Amino acid sequence: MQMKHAVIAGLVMLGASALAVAGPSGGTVTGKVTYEGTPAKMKPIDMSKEPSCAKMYATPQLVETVVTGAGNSLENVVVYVSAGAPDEAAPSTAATFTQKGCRYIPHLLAFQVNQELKIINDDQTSHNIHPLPKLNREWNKSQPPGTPPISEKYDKAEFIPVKCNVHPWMHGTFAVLKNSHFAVTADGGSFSLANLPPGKYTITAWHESYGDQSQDVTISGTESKTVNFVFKAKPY
Amino acid sequence: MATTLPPPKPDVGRPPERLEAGHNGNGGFGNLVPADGNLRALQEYSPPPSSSAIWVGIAAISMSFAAFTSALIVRQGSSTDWRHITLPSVLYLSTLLLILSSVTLEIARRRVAAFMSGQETRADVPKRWLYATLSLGVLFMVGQYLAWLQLRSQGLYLATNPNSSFFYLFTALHALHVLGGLAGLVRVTRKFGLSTLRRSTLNATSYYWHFMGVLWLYLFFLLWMKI
Amino acid sequence: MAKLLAVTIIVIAILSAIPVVMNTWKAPADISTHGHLIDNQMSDTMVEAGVSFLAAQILLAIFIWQFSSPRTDGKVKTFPGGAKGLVIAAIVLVGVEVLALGAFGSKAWAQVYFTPPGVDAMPIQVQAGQFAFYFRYPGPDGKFGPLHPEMINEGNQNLFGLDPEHDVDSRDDIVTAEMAIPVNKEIHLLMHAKDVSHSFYVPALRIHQDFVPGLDLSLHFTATQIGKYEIVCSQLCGLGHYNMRAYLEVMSPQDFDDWQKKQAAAQ
Amino acid sequence: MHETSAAPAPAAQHHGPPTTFISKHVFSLDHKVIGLQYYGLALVAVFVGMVLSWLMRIHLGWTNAAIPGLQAISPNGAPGGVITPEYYLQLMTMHATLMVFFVLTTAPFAAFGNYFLPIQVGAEDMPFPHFNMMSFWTTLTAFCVLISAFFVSDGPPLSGWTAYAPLSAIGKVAGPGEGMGQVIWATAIGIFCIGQLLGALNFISTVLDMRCKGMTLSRLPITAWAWFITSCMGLTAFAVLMPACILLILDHVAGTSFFIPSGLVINDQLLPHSGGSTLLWQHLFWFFGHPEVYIAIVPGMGIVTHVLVTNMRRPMLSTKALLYSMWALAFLSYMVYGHHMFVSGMNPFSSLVFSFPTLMITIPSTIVVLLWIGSLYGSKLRINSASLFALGFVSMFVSGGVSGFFLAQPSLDIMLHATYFVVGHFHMVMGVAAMFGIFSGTYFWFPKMTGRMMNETLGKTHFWLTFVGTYCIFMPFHYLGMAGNVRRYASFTDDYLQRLIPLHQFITIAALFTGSVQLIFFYNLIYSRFRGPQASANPWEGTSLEWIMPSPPPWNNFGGKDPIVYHDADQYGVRTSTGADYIMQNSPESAVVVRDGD
Repeated sequence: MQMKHAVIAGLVMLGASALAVAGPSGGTVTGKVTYEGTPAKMKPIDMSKEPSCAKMYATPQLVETVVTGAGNSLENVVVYVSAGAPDEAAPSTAATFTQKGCRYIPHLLAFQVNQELKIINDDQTSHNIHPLPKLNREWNKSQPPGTPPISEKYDKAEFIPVKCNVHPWMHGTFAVLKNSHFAVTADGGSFSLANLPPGKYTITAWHESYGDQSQDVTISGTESKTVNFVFKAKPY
Repeated sequence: MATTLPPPKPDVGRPPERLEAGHNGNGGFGNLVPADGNLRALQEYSPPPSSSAIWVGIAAISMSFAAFTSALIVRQGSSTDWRHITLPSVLYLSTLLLILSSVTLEIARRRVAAFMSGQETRADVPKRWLYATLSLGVLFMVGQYLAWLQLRSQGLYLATNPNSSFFYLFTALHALHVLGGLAGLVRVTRKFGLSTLRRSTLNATSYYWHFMGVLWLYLFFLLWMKI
Repeated sequence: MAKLLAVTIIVIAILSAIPVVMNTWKAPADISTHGHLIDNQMSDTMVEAGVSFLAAQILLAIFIWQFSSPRTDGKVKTFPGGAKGLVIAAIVLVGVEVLALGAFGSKAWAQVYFTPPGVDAMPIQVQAGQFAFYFRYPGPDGKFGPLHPEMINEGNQNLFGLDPEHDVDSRDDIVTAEMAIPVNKEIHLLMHAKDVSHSFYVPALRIHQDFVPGLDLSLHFTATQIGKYEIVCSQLCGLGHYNMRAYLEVMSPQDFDDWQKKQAAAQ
Repeated sequence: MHETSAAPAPAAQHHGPPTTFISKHVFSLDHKVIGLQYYGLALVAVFVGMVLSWLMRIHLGWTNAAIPGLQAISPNGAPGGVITPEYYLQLMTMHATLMVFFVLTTAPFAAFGNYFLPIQVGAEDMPFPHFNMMSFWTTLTAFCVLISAFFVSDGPPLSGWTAYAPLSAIGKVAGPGEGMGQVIWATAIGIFCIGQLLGALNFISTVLDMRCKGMTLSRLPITAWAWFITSCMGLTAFAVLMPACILLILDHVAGTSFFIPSGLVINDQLLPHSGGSTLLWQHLFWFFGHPEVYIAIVPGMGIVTHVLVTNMRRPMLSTKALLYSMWALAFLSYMVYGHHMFVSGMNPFSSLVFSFPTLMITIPSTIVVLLWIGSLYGSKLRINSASLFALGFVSMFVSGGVSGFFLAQPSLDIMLHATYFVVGHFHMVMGVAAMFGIFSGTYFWFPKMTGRMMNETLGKTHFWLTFVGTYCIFMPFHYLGMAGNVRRYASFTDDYLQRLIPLHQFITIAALFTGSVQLIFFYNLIYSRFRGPQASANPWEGTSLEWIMPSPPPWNNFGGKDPIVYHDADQYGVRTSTGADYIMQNSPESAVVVRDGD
């Protein structure tokens, strides 16, 4: 089994390099992430403690641990190639994580190992960024208003919960991934992973409350495959 | 209303022997002098003796252990996780050893005194008693170590539960202080050999050693009662 | 030089007293039923302390002024009555003063801490955590659901660690971030610390009590003025200490019921 | 009998004359050198502490101000030069720890005490010179360990010098610096305790056993008494703080739960501790903490009295009353520590029990103040830098003392607890007053310690600016407190605090000003050390034994022969055959007292 994987990986790598030369073609995996059952009711956030943020919203914001859309679609799900694709060097562009109105934008930020992570404070109040990794180095920094962006990197793939120590309701996630074949579902829950060289892949979908699911898919040529994920929603 | 000064009183102040202490060289409260009466050449300069220091030290140590005691009581009062643990039996033995060592030390002191006043002529008699005390002290330490092993074999470590925490803490700290006492005894024995032993040094060391015994009895009782 | 010192001391003493007398920087006005006791005690103490302060400084200044100039005669004088007079004065005057202060002060203290809450006092639980207060109302059933610390999850706003799935009592509990109370109604505040020591300090309410982790304390008070006030933490609790606060909304009973309904709906 | 048979021995000496540079200036057994070493340590510590307080004040006055160059020093603590909340708290913790332990404890007690206690009792040295040397080097180690906290990844602890558990006990989850930083802090303080215990041991036995012929207890100068009382307090207080630190360290590194109760949740994680007691730390800490306040101030009282008596040319109205008051303060300081915990969740009844002895403390304090003021009456006051600072001390002590009336009462503590009122109180009575004592002592004893006079003009300038400046800083603290301004806030976001910010800005400016004024003092120290005019043996015409020896004193103080004492140190305002108005303690002559002769 291991052997087989290794061989496949090797082949894929060859193919990948070949294709890279050939240009951006290859297979695509598209799909939709949905849930069944009744998800927990998203509670409103009372920001009265931080008036400078509270006054930015007419109606209270809701927590984002489970964000659903039309047709039982599920948002904020990372869909990525967990096996079959080679590790890739980080792109030069930075992934930006903004604190605005005492929320994290985006709530879930996916980026690659060793890719630069840029954290910006758009608020009038001082924030604290405290990611809680298990594998990577833990740090805990405050960012007063008007100070330069914080720049960090993670050198191991991991899903890292992020919190602000000053504002307990501020919670987000860093999805640190090994390769560039990933997508985060938005409204509608649909995703698409393009430019997959021919090969056998394991596609994994991860959700912060509902855990993860995996499916294998084999791509040959430039075909487009469809993979759907259905999570079980819990009322509490 | 003019007050007048008291007339100068040159002679009040120190007790006379303190005066000698100041002027008879290294011999505060009398040096150990061999029976032949010839004081060996002084090995080192050293300040006049301070007889109170040892009591000050003892006071400080007592204070610390009082603090630890209050910690123990408060901790037990506040806690929900206080389980009884049986003390390692070897402790009873080491306690006995420590008491014995105090006795031998007292005898050693008597012998030294006798030797100084010339009633005792053989220098090795007091020495023997000093060595006896030393070895008993060392044995006590071994006993403590065995006790730790015994506790560990029961799977009780420092952080296992509050009682074990306090047990290790108390025994360790007491052992640390006993080490100091042992060092003192070694020093006394050495100085005795060089016959530059000052009686105040001997007294201080033995008071400290007896205090170690008393302290251990107290801690032992405390642990036995609370744990 | 010495005369200048004398003058300086007196000027400083008087300047220091002015803001106190003028009450330039006021504490928030008292809105509690017991606060006036504390305020009176405060002003009594201020008078006694102020008098001793001014007296001592001015006396010091006068003597410096008077006895610093080099005098030709080699004589020094002794304060009339010598030390005995001063010592007795100190013991008697100050002794009486502090005893009086202590006695009266104890009354105010007793008012806050030695009286049990009334039977119809309204229970509210406050939980202090790094770095926010959260409040829990028992809801219609009047019962607080049990706490499960291991279930606390700030991400989905399960701030108290409630388990509505299994605990029926928890289902109607109302959790809020600001504290609303009806005016002129006694509140029985049950204090719970989530992580470290915090403090519940409401200057306007003349209420101040630390949260002790592992030890749930309680307070009771009655607010007499409708309005919005601040609850702040005064026990160093970490990096966000300065930002740890909540608002206290004192409402008319009617408004309070509406507020409670609104919150219940939002849960 | 055997002494007679003994060969004539050399005179008693604690240690031979220092031969090498090392044995003379570095690892010296000489109590005088050790005293100076302590003084140097205090100077370094006070300078660092002052700079830290500047940073704090700037942040409090102008929260979002970027401080140039600070980012280079602490990239995480001050991104873009703006101090973060945690960095503020870390600065605060280090400021307090440095000032309380390494300045207010070392300078007036360890530094001056080491230098002058053996001299004033007429001894050649302390009974245990090696302990004495160890005492300093242990303290220095503690200092280095503490400073090293700045250089660990998360920086120093942010839990304040009181290090309340569980914040200080649960490790890095509690916030930056609460991991390694807090362990370093506790270790440093533990080491410091050892150093001070060794010191106290020496001090006490010096007074008990080393007094020269004729130096009865009743003839001890008031400074010697002050240091003796202080060391008695230190002995008991530090002996309690050390166990507390040991327990705290164990909670950190060994996973025990002495101070950590069950069911604490941080970052949604349940902590693996159970059963500990939060209040235990507070009890242990404050049992040390309150006496520590008096450890800081009592030597100052002694020094100031010594300086005043010498410059008033008359004894105190009653040295005995003063002495008994100081003993009373020392004794009461152990019965009152609970007043730090009125609203900490103690049984409210015990708050009342603690409040009465606390109020009682005002009685001995008042006696002391009245004695100082009363003794001024009819004196022939000499104005110099030393006496100016001594008088400033009295004024400060009064100003800081009266706020004790408020804080002693639980009912008022409801309003004032943990507000700037408290900060103002202890900064005035313990911080500034003690500093004034140190300054006074420095100007007074500098000639003896260095053989050169300090520059009076600079000294007086230093006094005037400092005196006015400190009042400008610390008086407003009380107003802030009465307005309910909570302390230990990195910035003031609460609505009811907004109107107080201008006052904070005023304080900040005053602090920057007063702080920079201290440079005059530093300059004066260094300049006078090398360029100052030669000092005579007894420039101030004092009576105590330090003035009978040349300035600076030889390594063995009295040149190998103990002095003999005939008087107490209060023989001022007399007329002697030589027409002097004072009699040295070691002069056998008696004199007619001409106090109120008319």
